[in-house]
Amino acid sequence: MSSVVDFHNVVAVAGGFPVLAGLDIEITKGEIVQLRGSNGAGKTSFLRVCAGLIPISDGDANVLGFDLRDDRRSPRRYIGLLGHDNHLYTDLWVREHMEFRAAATGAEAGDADAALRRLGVTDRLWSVPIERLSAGQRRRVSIASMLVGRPQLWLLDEPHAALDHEGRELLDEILLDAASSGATVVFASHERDLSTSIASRVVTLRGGRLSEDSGVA
Amino acid sequence: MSSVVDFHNVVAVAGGFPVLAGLDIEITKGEIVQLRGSNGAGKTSFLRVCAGLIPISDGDANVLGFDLRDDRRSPRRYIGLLGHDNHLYTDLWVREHMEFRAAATGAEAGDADAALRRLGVTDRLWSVPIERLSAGQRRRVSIASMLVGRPQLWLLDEPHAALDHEGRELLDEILLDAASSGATVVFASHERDLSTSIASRVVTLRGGRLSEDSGVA
Amino acid sequence: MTQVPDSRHMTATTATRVLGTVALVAVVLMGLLGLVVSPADVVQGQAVRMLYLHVPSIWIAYGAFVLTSFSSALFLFRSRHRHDGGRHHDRLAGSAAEVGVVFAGVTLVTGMLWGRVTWGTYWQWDARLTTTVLLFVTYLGYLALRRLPADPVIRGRRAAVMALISFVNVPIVHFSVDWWRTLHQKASLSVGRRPEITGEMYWTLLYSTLAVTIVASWLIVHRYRVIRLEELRDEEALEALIASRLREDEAQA
Amino acid sequence: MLREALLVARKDLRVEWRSKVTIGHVAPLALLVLVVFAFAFDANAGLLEFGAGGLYWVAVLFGGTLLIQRAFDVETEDGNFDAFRMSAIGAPSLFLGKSLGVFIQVVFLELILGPGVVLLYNVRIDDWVLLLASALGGTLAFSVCGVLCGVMAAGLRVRATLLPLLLVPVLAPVLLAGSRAFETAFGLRAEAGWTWASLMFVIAAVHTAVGVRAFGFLLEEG
Amino acid sequence: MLREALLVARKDLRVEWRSKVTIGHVAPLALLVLVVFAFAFDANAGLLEFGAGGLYWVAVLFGGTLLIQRAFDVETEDGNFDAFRMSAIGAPSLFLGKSLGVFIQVVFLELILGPGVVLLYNVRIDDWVLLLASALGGTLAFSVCGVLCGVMAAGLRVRATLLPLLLVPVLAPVLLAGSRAFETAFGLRAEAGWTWASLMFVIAAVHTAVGVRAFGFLLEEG
Ligand code: HEM
Ligand SMILES: Nc1ncnc2c1ncn2[C@@H]1O[C@H](COP(=O)(O)OP(=O)(O)OP(=O)(O)O)[C@@H](O)[C@H]1O
Ligand SMILES: Nc1ncnc2c1ncn2[C@@H]1O[C@H](COP(=O)(O)OP(=O)(O)OP(=O)(O)O)[C@@H](O)[C@H]1O
Ligand SMILES: [Mg+2]
Ligand SMILES: [Mg+2]
Repeated sequence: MSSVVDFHNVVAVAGGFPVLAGLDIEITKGEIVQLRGSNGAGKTSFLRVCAGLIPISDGDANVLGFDLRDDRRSPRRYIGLLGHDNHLYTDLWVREHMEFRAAATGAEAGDADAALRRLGVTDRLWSVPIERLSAGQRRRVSIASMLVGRPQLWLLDEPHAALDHEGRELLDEILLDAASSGATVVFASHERDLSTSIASRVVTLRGGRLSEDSGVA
Repeated sequence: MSSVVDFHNVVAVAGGFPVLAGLDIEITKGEIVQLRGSNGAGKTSFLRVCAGLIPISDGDANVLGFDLRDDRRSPRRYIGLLGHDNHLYTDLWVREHMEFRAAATGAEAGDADAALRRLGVTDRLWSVPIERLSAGQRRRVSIASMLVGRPQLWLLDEPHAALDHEGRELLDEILLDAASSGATVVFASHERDLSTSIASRVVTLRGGRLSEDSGVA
Repeated sequence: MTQVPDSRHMTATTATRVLGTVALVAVVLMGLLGLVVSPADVVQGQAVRMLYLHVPSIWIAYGAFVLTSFSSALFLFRSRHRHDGGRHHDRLAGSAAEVGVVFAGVTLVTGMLWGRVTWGTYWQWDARLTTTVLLFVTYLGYLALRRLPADPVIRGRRAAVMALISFVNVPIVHFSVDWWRTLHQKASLSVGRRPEITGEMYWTLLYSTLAVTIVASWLIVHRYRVIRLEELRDEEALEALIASRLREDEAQA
Repeated sequence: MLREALLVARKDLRVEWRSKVTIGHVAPLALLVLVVFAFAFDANAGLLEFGAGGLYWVAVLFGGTLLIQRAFDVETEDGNFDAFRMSAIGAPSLFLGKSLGVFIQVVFLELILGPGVVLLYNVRIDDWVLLLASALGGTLAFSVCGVLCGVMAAGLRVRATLLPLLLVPVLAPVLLAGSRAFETAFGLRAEAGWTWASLMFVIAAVHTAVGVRAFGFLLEEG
Repeated sequence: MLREALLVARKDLRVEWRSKVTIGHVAPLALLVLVVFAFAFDANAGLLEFGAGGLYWVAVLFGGTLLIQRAFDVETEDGNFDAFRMSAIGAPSLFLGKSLGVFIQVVFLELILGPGVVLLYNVRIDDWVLLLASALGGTLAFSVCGVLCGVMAAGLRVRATLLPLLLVPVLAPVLLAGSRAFETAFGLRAEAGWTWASLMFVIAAVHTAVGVRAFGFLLEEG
């Protein structure tokens, strides 16, 4: 299988701090990788480096075949990123937001509706300004906007936070589906038991480096 | 034991929507209550009503002996609220932030340091601008600012989100300590297994009302 | 079958219908007096007829703003023990401010038209004109605050404080002609001074003031009721919403 | 590219439509600015008439800066700038779309400011064609420069203060050209108003070219 | 109460110290505004000298509005307004503390603007005492009015545009009085500058009284 993320001794610096301090990791197509590590271990930083948001200052990094030292923008088209924040246009209605996201990635308006339904966002909420949604409802809309873009690489930072039990199951299902249809999933999560359910591999970071790796399943 | 939160048929409206739709609940001193319920059930709203941030439009609500219809400001002095957001001055250094919070609640600067240590925020981070902290590190600082105020009523909205395993254990310990020294704790959480560990009572909301209540332990 | 409208849901009552009729008659009479009966001015010619709308309007606006401030003060400091939590004061403040803004607008427009005729320009940078425009915008800001989505009581409190702050501009407008050298007319009618205009003009002006007052009261009453109805509608919608929220959840369970 | 740019512009206008900031706050505010200047000059009529062209553009600059601020706040508020940077839409389209959205809102603002200036400052319009052409050129230049500076300040904690600091010097030539062109259009000076007007189009064109090429770089950060 | 107010003010100044917004952005910006006026008026020296008093206060108003915006953004940015509202510190102290913090920053701004006006607009100071007294009064009035309006707009999504809309009309009398007092101090008019100066102190006192009583109400929000 081809490698989707391929890091060799990557160092990345943000605000004068080495958020990644020489990371080696290779992730291949179709994997579901769970990132672990204590607070400040570098999980968020790793995901952001993969997305090309933080420049690397040393080492080799290759994402979806693009060399991040040359071109950090091109791979983004094929990447979906869910951060600690939701990236929503909080002024817009749920539906309007989804329509924009769908159109921006070349999907149909129908896809947007389907994604919302899949995430269990009920019709009542479609014409409610996002500003008024509860934390979990926002998270669902955010995941739906990601789903509609059909990314090849899913990067999720604690995606389960704020979701209720049903939401977590939905999300797991979606991630499994994505992986089985050839996408690659990397998500950070602190929840132990949950991890075992869907991840095909668990990677632990410590101090901006790899500390444990369960290996490809 | 005296009741700390006493709601009878409380209706609260935000943005034209009944976020609480006739809630009855009584919480007594020293309890640790876990709130549950699916996304949009009204957990956040309940906590914010308790803190006097959302006005009630019908029913009787009594918090720490204050009638919320007459006076929503006075009880706040005795309440600590941790929302989905962290409420930090992100420009300040960790230490400066804590000093301000300590002074504002009449605590000593030493208390602030002790609280930071207790939350496992290492000395290296004390003179780092909060802006640069990772999500979990911020959450810790936020909990530390709450701890330093020694509230009588702790309201926490998904406090475990973003915390790593060690952080969760620390937090549980702190909440147990608080309860055993006479404070009352109400926290919302979606995590099932965790709940069993410290909550003395589990309350489930649905549609802005009480749906299940494990009762006082 | 036509539904008999619930009397609660109408903005008119017999009393206000009478008031409305009186207002209409008064306006017609005012037109007659202003346009036909009163003479043209020696200096200003026919243009002087503008006076009968220009001046009463701003007086009414002042009056409305006084009412706004007064109700706002009551709302802030005297509403705790009212059964409606002071909503009445708040509604009154809001409707008076709306009507005040409208009449301040009328003064501005008539003033500009008048200016075009007598000064040859629509606008002069004269202290009175400038302060009037400021007054107008001040209350636009107040109304913007009232339109924010928030709990009515809380929004009412914010707006009430704003109303108290805003009122400062009213005396400034009124005294601007004394404090600065202006092109604009000095006060010609004021307490303790002999009026500078006389005869039919004087009486027409007084009468127009009365007529405009009636119209303004009629407007305020109606705006008040519309606001009240909106609140009632929201309350009823709320009951329905609560019911539907419960139903939705039962369906889910 | 054009389709995507239109998409972005439409989304921005929709956000505006939902929040009604331009019409509700910025337009009255720009009018207020006109009045405040009159205060500052102690209502010296001749002076104001002479300065009308300049004051118009100062008011546009002021109101427009708020609009640009808002256009980028919308992109960065829910957490950070990442979503905008991750956008599947290409950088040139983002730039053009944002500029178009801002352009339309500024035009709207000017539709209110224009009559305001004419009425309040008592100006007489000699040359309508020059007036409209220079208004168009100035607005175009303003929008593209604004979006370029806007993205540089976007997402920073200090954006509210940094944006005007970047924007004002960049726009100073536009302000100057706009004022001179308007003064000619008002018949206050016999100078070559058209030269000034074309200068603004040139500025707009240059910044558009820069924006289309460089917006991708500007999106990067950290 | 005083202790708590000082605490709040100190915290605000510390935030300023860490982010250096006043010194880094607002002060240069205010100077820029002065330069822009010079542009807009085509450097007509007599005119600028005459308008110097007014322009000074316009620049203070402009820069000060940004400072107030910032003072409340700091309170509301990490999520929402709740922490400020939950604060263990009493509402009057919050009001006084915030006002004090803003006051000190505006004074700082004026220390830069003042010499700027003198140099750029070539004014001559006749009456130092009046000048300083009216600067003090105007700044006090500005700070308290600003904090009052600031809290009304705080935490709202439309705050950046609502704040100036509320603030400018409320401050117009201060602007006016300040300009007239300065003109007297510059020897440009013989009028009673002291009356204007005292007017500003009165405005400051009235708004302080309102703020101390009403700030608690203003903190509440739906
Ligand atoms: C846009 C332009 C104008 C505005 C905003 C304006 C505003 C006002 C205001 C606010 C008042 C009420 C003063 C008070 O009693 O407090 C007033 C009164 C008056 N205005 Fe105007 N005005 C304008 C133009 C004019 C013009 C062009 C004329 C005629 C030459 C004029 C003649 C008068 C007269 C005669 C009064 C009555 C003064 C008195 O008896 O108190 N106004 N105007
Ligand atoms: N300001 C508002 N205007 C309108 N509706 C609101 C507002 N705030 C909350 N709601 C609605 O009220 C319901 C309850 O929201 P609340 O935030 O209390 O849920 P929650 O139980 O905390 O959910 P979550 O687990 O997702 O955090 C949601 O359906 C939400 O859309
Ligand atoms: N912009 C920055 N400037 C300085 N240090 C930073 C910056 N961003 C992150 N850091 C530091 O880098 C380390 C790694 O941060 P990161 O956000 O990647 O952690 P994380 O593993 O996601 O933690 P969490 O579980 O708390 O989310 C932290 O110690 C943080 O303080
Ligand atoms: Mg993280
Ligand atoms: Mg919640």
